[in-house]
Amino acid sequence: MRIDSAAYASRWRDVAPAAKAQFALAGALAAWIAQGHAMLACIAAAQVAVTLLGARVSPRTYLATAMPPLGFLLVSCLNMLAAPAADGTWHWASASLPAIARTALRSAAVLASLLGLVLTTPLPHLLALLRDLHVPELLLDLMALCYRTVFVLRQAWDEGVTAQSARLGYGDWRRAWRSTGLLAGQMAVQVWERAGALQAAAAARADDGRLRFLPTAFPHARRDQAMALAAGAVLLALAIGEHL
Amino acid sequence: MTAVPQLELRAVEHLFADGSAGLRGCSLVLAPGRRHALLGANGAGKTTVLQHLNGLLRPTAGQVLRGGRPVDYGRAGLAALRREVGLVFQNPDRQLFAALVEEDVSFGPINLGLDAATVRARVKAALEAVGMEGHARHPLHHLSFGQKKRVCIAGVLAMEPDVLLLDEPMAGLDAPMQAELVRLIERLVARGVTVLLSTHDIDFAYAWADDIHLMAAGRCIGSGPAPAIASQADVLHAAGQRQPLALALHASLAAHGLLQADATPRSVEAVLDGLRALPTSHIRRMSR
Amino acid sequence: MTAVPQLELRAVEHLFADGSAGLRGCSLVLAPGRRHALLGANGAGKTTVLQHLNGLLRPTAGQVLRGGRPVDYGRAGLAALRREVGLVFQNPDRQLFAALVEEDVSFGPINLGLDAATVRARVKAALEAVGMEGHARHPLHHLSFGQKKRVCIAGVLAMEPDVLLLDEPMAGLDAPMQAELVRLIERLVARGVTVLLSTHDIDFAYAWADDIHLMAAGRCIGSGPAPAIASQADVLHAAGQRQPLALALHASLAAHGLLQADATPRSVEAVLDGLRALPTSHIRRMSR
Amino acid sequence: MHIMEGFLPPAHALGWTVVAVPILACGVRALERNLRTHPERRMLLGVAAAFAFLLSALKLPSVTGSCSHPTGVGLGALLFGPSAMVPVGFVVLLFQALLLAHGGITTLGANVVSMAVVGPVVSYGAFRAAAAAGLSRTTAVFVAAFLGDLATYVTTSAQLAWAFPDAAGGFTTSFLKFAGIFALTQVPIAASEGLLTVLVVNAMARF
Repeated sequence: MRIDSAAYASRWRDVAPAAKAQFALAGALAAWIAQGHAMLACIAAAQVAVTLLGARVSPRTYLATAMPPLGFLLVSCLNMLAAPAADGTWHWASASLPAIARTALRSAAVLASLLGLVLTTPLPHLLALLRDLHVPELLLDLMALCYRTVFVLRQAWDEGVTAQSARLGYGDWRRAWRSTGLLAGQMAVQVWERAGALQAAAAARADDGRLRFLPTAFPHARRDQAMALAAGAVLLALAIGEHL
Repeated sequence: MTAVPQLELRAVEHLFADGSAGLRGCSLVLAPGRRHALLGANGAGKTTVLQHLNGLLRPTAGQVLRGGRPVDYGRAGLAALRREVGLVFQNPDRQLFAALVEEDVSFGPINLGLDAATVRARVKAALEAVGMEGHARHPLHHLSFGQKKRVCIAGVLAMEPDVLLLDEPMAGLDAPMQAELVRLIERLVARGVTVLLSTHDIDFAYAWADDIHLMAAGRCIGSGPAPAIASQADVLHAAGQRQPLALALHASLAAHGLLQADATPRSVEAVLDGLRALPTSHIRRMSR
Repeated sequence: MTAVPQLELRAVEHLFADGSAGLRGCSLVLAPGRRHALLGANGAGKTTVLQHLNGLLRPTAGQVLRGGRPVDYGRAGLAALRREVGLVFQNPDRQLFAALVEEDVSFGPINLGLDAATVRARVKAALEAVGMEGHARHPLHHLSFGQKKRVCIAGVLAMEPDVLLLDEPMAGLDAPMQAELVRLIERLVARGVTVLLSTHDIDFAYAWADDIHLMAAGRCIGSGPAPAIASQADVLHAAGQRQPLALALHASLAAHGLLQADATPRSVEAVLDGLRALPTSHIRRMSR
Repeated sequence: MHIMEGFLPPAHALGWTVVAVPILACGVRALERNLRTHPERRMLLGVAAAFAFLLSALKLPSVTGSCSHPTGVGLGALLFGPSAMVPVGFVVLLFQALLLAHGGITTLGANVVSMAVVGPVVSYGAFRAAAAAGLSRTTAVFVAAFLGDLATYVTTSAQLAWAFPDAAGGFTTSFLKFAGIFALTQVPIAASEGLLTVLVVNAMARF
C-alpha cells in the first residue's frame, strides 16, 4: 500500500481532488493528442516533475510504484518488436520501431498522469470526487466498505502469517502453500462474520440501507481548480499546437 | 428527566437462531442519569442485553420498554430508539466502516436526517468530547487501538443519545487509557447521559458504578446500588464473582478498628488513602 | 538447565519498515526455569520483544542470543529457535486456522516433520495439559474465548518448547478464567518450562512473577526479582506504573504496626488473608 | 492480467469503455434488485471485494518461486454468481489501479471486460459443466478457477492483438505473440489461482 501512505504524506494532500484529477485528465488527453516523440516525453516529464517537485513525492516511492507497469511496458514492446519471418526465424521489426516508441511514450505519459493523481490524493478524496460525478451509490458503498476493510483484513492477514511462522508454517513451499490455504480459508469465513458485525454496528447507528457520510470540505477548491485548469491548458495547448 | 425508568427489560427471553438461550427471563431497569455497570462472566449474556436495549435483537418473549412504553419495532420506532440509546461495541475494527474519522462519525447524524451544517457541528463536538478533534481527517487505519475506540464512542455521541451503552469498554486498554476513558464517561454523566457499561471486573464495577446489575448464565440475578449488591455475598457467588477487594479490605480493617466502619471506600486506592490519612500515633505498635 | 541465560537480548534496536522505532537498545536476560513478566504500557514494545525472542523479527542492531550464542537466522536456525521458544499471541482468532481443535494443535508438530504417530501423541498430551482433551474433535468456532486461548497454548505446547512466551495472556479473560490459566502456567513452570508473559497490570506481574522486566517507549528500563523491581518507585514511575497495591497496602499496614514489616504479601488477597489471620484483640479499637 | 495505464490507443480505450459501461450498469441494476430482498449483502460484497483485492495484492508462494497475483474473482463467481462479480470486480480493478498502479483508468474498460466479465462467466460455466459431468468438487473448483484465469489472459491477449496487429501477420500473429509471451507468467498464475481457490473452498466447507 505504498501509494496510500504516499498520498497521506503528500504535500498536496488537501488540495481539492477535482483539481488534481483535472490536471491528470489534461495530461492523459494531451498524451492522446500529441504525435511527436519529443512532445510525449515532455508531457511525461512534466507530470513526473510536478509530482516529484511540486507535491514532493519521494523519488524512491515513485520509482517503486512505476516499476510493475513499466515492466509490462518493456515486455509488451519487445514482444511487438520481435517479428516472425515466413521461414520461421525471428528478427527485429525495425520498421515498426517509431510506432512502438510512440506507444511506449504515450503509456508512460498517461501513467505519469495517473501516478501524479494517486500519489497525492488519499483514496477517500477520490471517492468523494466520484460521488460528485454521480457514480451509482451502490458502487460508492462497495468502495467505501472495501477501502476500510482492506486495511483491517490486511492486518489480520499479516498477524495470521506471523502466528503461522511462529509455528514453522513457512519452512518450505509445500508448508507455505498449506499455511496460505488454511489462512485464506479461515479469512474467507471471516468475510461473513465481519460483514455481519458491520451490519449490526450500522444498524445500531440508525442505518437506513445507504452508507452516507459527511463530504470532506476543501477550502481552496476554487483556487486549486483554477490553477489546475491553467496548467492543464498549457499541456493541451502544447499537444494541439503540434498539429497546427 | 422523569421518575419513569428510561429503559427496562421485563422478563426478556432470547433464543438465538441456533436454538441456544441468550437470555432467560431477564428483568432490568435503568434509572436515568446514573452510572450502571452490567457485571457478569464471559458468556453470561451481557452483550445480548445491550443489543436488546438498542433494538438490535428482539425478545423471543417478554418486553423491552422505553420511557414506560413497549418499544415499537417498526422502522420509525427503531430509529427513535437508536437515536436515544447509543451502543458502542467492543471491537473497533468490527464497527468502523468509513475511510476517514470524520466520515465515520458523521454516519449516525446523517442517518438521523440532520442537515449538513448540523451534522458538521455534531461531528466536531463529538470528536472534541473524546479528544480526537485533531484527527478528523485522518484515515482510520492510521489510528491506534485506543484512538479507534474513541472514534467509536464519538460516532455514537454525535447522535446525542440519552443513554450510552458500552460493551466491555475497558478491554484492551492499559491503566492510563482506562483512566482517560473513565474521565470521558464522567463528563458525559455530568451532562445527564445515562451510562450502562458491561464488564467482568467487579472491582472496577464497584469503584465506578452507582448501580450494579449482575448477570449469570443469561439470567439477571440482581440489581441495585453498588454497595448493596457488593455486600450480598450469596448473589455475588451465584454470579461467579468474589466480593470487591476494597470492601473486603475495609471490612477487615474496620474490624481491627483501623478504619471507620461507616466509611465505604470504593477502591483499594481509596482504602490506601484512608490508611495514609491516619496519624500513626493512633495505633499501638504491634509487639513482635 | 545451565547458568547460561537461555535467551538474551543484547542492546537490540528495531526500526519498523515505516521508520518508527520499535526497540531502542533493549537488553534482557531470561534465566531458565523462572516466571518472567514483561511489564509495560500499550505500545511500550512488549510484543516487539517477544517477536525478537522467537525470531519473527530481526534486530536492526544488537543481538539476540540463545544459550549464549547469537541466533542463526538461516532456515534451520530459525526452525530450531521456534521449536525451542514457543510464542502464543494475544488474539486467538488470529492464530487458529483449522476447522477442528486437534487439527490446529497438530499444525506445529507437523511442520516439525514428525511422523503421524508422534504428532498424534503430542496433540493428545498438549490438549491434556490445557484441559481440553474432551474437545479434540470439536470445531474451533464453537469454543468460548477462554477455550480458544487454551487451544492456542496447546498448539505451541505440542512443539514441546523450553521457553513459552505469552503475549497479554490475561486480556479478555474474566477472573475464574484467569485463575485457571495461572494454574495451567504453574504446571508448565513445575515441568521446567521458562515462561515469559507480557502484561500491563503491575499487580498481576507482582503477584505472579519471579522476575519482572520493565519496558517504556521501546526501552528495557529495568529487570530483576519482582520484589526488588516493585520497590523502585523511580523506575516504576518512568514506566508509567504505580507501586503494586499489595506492597503499598502492606507498607502502610506495617507502618501502623498491624502487619509484620518483614513479610511481603504478593497480592491484595494475601494482605487480606494476613489481616484475617490476626486476632482482633491485638489491636486497640480506634476511638471514634 | 492487467493492461497498463495508457497502453491502449485512444480509440480502443474508449471503445472498451463503451462496451464495459452498459454491462456494469446492468450488473449494478441486478445487484440493486438483489439487495432489496437481501440488504445484508451490501456489507458482505464490500468485505468480499476487500478480500479479493487483498488476495490480488499479496505475494503468494508459487511453484516457480516467483510471486503470483490471483484475481479471486473466480472464487467470487462461485460464491456470489457471475452477475454480482461485475460491480465487485469493477471495484477491485479500480482499487488495483488507484492503490497499486496495476492496470489503469483509461484501460479500465478493457480490463473490466476481461477480468470482471469474461473470467467470472467462464469460471461459473466451467464449474457448472464440471459439476454436471460428475467431477469431484475439488476438481470442479480447480478447473473453474484455472479456466477463468486462462480465459482472462486469452481475452487480454486478444485485446492487445486487436490494438496492435503484427505488421506482417496481422491479428493472428500478434495474438499468438502476446499469448505466448504472457503464458510464461499467466499459466503458473492460473495454476496458483486454481490451487488457492481449492484450498479456500475446502477450508470453508469444513467450517
